[in-house]
Amino acid sequence: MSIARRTILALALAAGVALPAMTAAEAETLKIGVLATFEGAFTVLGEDSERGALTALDEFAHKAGGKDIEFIRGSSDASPDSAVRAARKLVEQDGVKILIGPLSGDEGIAVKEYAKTKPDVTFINGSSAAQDTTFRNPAPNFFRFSTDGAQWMAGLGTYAFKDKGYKSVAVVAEDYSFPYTQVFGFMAEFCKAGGHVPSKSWVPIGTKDFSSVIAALPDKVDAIYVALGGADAVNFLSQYQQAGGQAPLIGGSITVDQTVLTTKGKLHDVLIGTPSAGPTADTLDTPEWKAFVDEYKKQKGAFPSPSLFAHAYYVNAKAALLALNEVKGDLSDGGKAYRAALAKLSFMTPTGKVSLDQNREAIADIFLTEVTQGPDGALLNKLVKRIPQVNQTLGIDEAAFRALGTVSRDNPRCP
Amino acid sequence: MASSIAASRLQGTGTNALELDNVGRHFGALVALSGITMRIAAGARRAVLGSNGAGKTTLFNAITGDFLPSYGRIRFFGEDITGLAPQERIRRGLRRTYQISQLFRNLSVRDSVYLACRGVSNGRFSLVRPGAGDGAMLQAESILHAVHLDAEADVLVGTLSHGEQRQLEIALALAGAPRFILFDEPAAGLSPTERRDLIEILNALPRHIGFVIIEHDLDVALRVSDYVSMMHNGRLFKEGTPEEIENDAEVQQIYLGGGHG
Amino acid sequence: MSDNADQGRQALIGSGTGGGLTLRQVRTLFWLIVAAALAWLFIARWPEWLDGLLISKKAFLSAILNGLTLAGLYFLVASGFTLVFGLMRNVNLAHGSLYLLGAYIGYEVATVTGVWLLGVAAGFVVLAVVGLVMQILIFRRLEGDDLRQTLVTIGISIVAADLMLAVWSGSTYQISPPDWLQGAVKLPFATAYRSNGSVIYLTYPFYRLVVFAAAVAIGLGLWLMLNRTRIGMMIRAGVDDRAMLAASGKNVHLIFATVFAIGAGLAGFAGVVGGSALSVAPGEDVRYLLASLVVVIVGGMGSVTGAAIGALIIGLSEQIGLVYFPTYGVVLTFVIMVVTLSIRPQGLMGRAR
Amino acid sequence: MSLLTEVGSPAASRPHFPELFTQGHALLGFVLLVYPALASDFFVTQIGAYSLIVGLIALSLMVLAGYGGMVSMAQITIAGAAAYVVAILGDNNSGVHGLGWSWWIVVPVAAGSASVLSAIFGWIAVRTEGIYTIMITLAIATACFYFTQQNYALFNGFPGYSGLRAPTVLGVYWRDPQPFYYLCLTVAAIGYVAVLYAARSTFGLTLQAIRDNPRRMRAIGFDVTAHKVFAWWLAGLLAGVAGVLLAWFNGRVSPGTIAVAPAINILVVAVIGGLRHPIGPFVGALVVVVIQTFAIDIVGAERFNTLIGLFFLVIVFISPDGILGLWARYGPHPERDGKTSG
Repeated sequence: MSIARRTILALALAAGVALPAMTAAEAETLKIGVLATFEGAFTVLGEDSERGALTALDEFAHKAGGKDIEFIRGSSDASPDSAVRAARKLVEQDGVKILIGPLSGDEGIAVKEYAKTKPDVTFINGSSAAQDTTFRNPAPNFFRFSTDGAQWMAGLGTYAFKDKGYKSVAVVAEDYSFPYTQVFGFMAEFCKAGGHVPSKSWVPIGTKDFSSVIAALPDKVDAIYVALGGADAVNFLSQYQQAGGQAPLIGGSITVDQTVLTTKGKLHDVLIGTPSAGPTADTLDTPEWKAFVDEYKKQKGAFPSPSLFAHAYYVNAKAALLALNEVKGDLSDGGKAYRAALAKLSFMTPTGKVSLDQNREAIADIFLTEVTQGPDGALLNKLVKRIPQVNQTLGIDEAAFRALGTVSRDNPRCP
Repeated sequence: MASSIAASRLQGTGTNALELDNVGRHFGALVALSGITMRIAAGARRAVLGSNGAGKTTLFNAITGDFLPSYGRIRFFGEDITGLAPQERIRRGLRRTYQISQLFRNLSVRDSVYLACRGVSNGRFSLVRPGAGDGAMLQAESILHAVHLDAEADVLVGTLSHGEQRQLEIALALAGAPRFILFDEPAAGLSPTERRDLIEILNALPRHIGFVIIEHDLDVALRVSDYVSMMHNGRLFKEGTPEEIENDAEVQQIYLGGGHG
Repeated sequence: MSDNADQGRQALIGSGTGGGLTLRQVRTLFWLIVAAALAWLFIARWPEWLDGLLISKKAFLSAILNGLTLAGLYFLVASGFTLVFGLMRNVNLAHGSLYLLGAYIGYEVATVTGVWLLGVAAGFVVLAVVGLVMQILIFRRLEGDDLRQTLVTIGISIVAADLMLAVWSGSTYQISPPDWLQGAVKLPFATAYRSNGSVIYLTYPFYRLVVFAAAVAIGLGLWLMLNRTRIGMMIRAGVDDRAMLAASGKNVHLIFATVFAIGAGLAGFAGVVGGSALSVAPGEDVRYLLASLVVVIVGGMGSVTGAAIGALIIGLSEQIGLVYFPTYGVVLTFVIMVVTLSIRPQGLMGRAR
Repeated sequence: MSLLTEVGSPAASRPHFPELFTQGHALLGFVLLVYPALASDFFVTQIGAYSLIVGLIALSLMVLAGYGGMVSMAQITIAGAAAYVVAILGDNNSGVHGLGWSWWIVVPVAAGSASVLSAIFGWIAVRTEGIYTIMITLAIATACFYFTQQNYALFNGFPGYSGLRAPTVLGVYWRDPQPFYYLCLTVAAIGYVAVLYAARSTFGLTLQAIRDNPRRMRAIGFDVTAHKVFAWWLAGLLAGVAGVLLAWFNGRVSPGTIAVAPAINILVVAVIGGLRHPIGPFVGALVVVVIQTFAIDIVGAERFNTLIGLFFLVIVFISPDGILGLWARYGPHPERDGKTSG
């Protein structure tokens, strides 16, 4: 039958492609996989991530441990399934021994699970920031030199309660794990300080019309904590403004990042003065940060200021290269020595010192910021306070922190 | 279920095959059928004549249950079938053909007739392939022979000529054990030769099978029937033997004169 | 038994004449209840216990008003969809892409010229032309092959989404309506009383009221066009019986092209209007396609009145769901759809075939 | 609706099952059997096994669309349902459910639930006809996607379940590349042969006749609705079994598995391959999986969707019968048979 013959041809072709690709791995060039989101709505973020990783590579002049380093891209569409498929391709087809990525939280958990099945490959996080990637059931070969979503909130709850004097805050957040984590990080401090969160509105991702949600917010709160990203954040903020919302806002890390601040339209009034916290601050004026921004800007299509995705990929890529130098590019023992070097690694990033805890999770500085208008009229995050060396348990004793349980819609509570 | 059908068949012998009592149907304000009363004996062959829009096909649809009459009663071999579902009527031995062929374009002729035979028997549902010795398959072969389609058995229905499709229409109605068939313009679009063939097929049907035939071609209608009903504007207005109708002055004036187009 | 079933069917269609309430009476009763409820909302005090149930009068009224505006937007998108389907039996699964493209074009034109109304006009005109081109280049070639037409629209929507992502990236755009359309208006609904007894009235964004008014106006316009103009009559005849339209020797191609242009143009128009009320971002195409699907399935294929009713039901339930049971609010609209289907497969205003 | 037409092959009366025993099938079988010996692990699982799984899901669509004239967008949803059952009743490491039942209970329950769900979808969808079915099933698929995303009690919401593992039976871990490939191959072959056989069974003929003319089928005594719903049930069984394999393949299941894009993807696969013959979905799956995997090396991933969309458009435009149709038209074809070109 004709159809059968066609199939055979295709299969033979596929198998034929396989053979040369397998022998292509050479001794002199070391390939590192970079997995980010190059398809779908988050493509912009994926591209900025890649710029971050390339900035690190340029800094090392494309060499580490005496070998030429080459990045191979893997693409997901931000869904965990596609992230695992891309990771598999990089590891099993392209034969990378080191993989940097992925971009978003649930992808991170999925790739961590995959990492457990490939003990000889070293996985270094991209920008994904889910707590459980390293906190519960960690993979021994998964490293994260960037901080998680709860860490990013360090200091914000205390700041809102003590400095801003907010006693009662309502929460509006997207209904999935990353915002759960951010709300957790905020509330862990805020509730402990004595604050109350009488209402939490979990809205589905992709909600466009928030006005009903806004109208249903309780009148008697001092502020509203908003953990929304991208278009959802823009919609909420502009509709909050339209509805004449009076209560001040507190922002999640991606609610007031450059993707939202650079939106065309008038969000200035409602955003200025909004406190937030995260792993970077636009007005950080240390020489390390400035040097990093300059280097970053040399990349094709760079934003005026690196996004936190670019920052996270940069930090993780730099860690990967530093550890390679450490082991002189030798991965012949299945990467054992390399992973030992990574675990011990402690280095200066544009945002301060970073080192790992026993779960291979970063301990790094977090920046408390407030939205202001820059001299050119553009909105940016002004540094308010630097919270030094935040660990994954936010300074709480680990057993006590673990007792708080996994993040969810209802955890934590302090009505 | 099977036994009740058999019982109704037994009980039906000797009564009329089809009885219509004051059957009417209207669509909104449009009266399509009005007060039709009709008795057709088992094995009788009736032609229904009338111009387009006289309500002939509507009458068929009411009898087969394609839609329900607005009022009136229909009995089939003594059993009231007014509210029965179409397939229930089929199982009681009622069949019909369609004015515009309703066939399965992408099936072979044999498979089409096989399915029709299967549809009126028990075990309509089977995940097994029919073998050559299958009862329904054997019946299909003999029906194909009866409608002169043996040579075409393995051809796709969609590639049949118009005349062959009309023959297949009849074949589908012969499946199972038909007791009464409604033929809706079986000769439409046929060539003179094909018409002769059709008359032959219809006259060769077993005598216990009665039928009603709607036909514009008087030649066909009068040569296959033994009684004729005339319809006009949804009503019956004249009945008689073929000779009577052929010679009736009023009929000739209203209908044969210039009514049909 | 059969008679009962038949009568039941007739009552549903609306021509039942038997005892009990006639449809007209039911309708009058319905509007009386609505009017009474509205009057009560205008003047009455909101009893305390309702707060527990409905959060607050302000929240409840906002949900209703937002539901209406959203319904207006859905109607604009879905009316074109339903007309195209009714006439051509062609499910245009690229309809959402037309909405999104209209929004982007509206944004560009409004930004470059600085005139919002020009953006709106461009959204309509450009998309009407796009629709025309699609009809002539694609659908006319696949005439009579409904399924292939539908599959082609899937292909178009995939390519269009990707190309729009390439051009406009994943960023969020907001189209600013002109100042005279912005700001809030005070509506005569009392939401609270100050301690001195003075009344606090509900304020509502003026622009959203305009969106709703525009939807109503366009709905009326469509209705008039379909019922009072020659081409409208031909379209309706075509929706009812396509074969008859073809047989009557009318210029079927002209009618198809007109309907497609109007449908696509309305989607583009809705894109600009909606992009001004909310925002423009990738993914909106699928969202509005799904909304149109559900609206049209609930309302009935090919019926503009049905699209209006469907849009009202879906818009209101979406907003009420968002406020009162956010967790499963998104599922609510689909549940409504499935329930409608199981009771009336052809939709509320659709014709049984 | 030429896209949905099935070539009615002659001789239903032949007693055996002749179309299976052809040179082509023998050759295809041989190549598929020795393929793992020639290819790397990656090609064995990520291309080979994955294509077979996607092909199986698309096959369930082909049964509904090609034979039944019902184009469903909900097949990935049905497969996803089976995957969720595997996650809930079997083991997972998401800390929710994971009842840890043995595979020999989990697998039949998963496939069974999927087929029942499919029959329910079918029961809703068959109330409408033709082109409506696409819309209704798309809407149902979306509703299920949202529901799983929002529901934590049963579906663990947005993250879904991870850590699903294939069982170890007879000392073999069935997710290892070679065993998993042969497992998928066996299941796909059974599905393929079953569909090939059933197409010419009484039920298969009935389904095709209903596709061609439901009114006449009613008139010759068939219960059209029941047959259509049964077709949905059968297709659901195929998709359900594929869903179990998909769960083991990915090791996880989440709302993203059953989102709108994957739903459309299955339709794209089936149409690109061709809906006329049960081999079509597998051909389509292989082509799409290969393109999907290697697009990033060739054109860069950014415009991957444009590539696949254009490919789809071209296929729909020039060959309504997909790649199979192209082959029938342009491939070497000595035994070409005039009758089948209708």
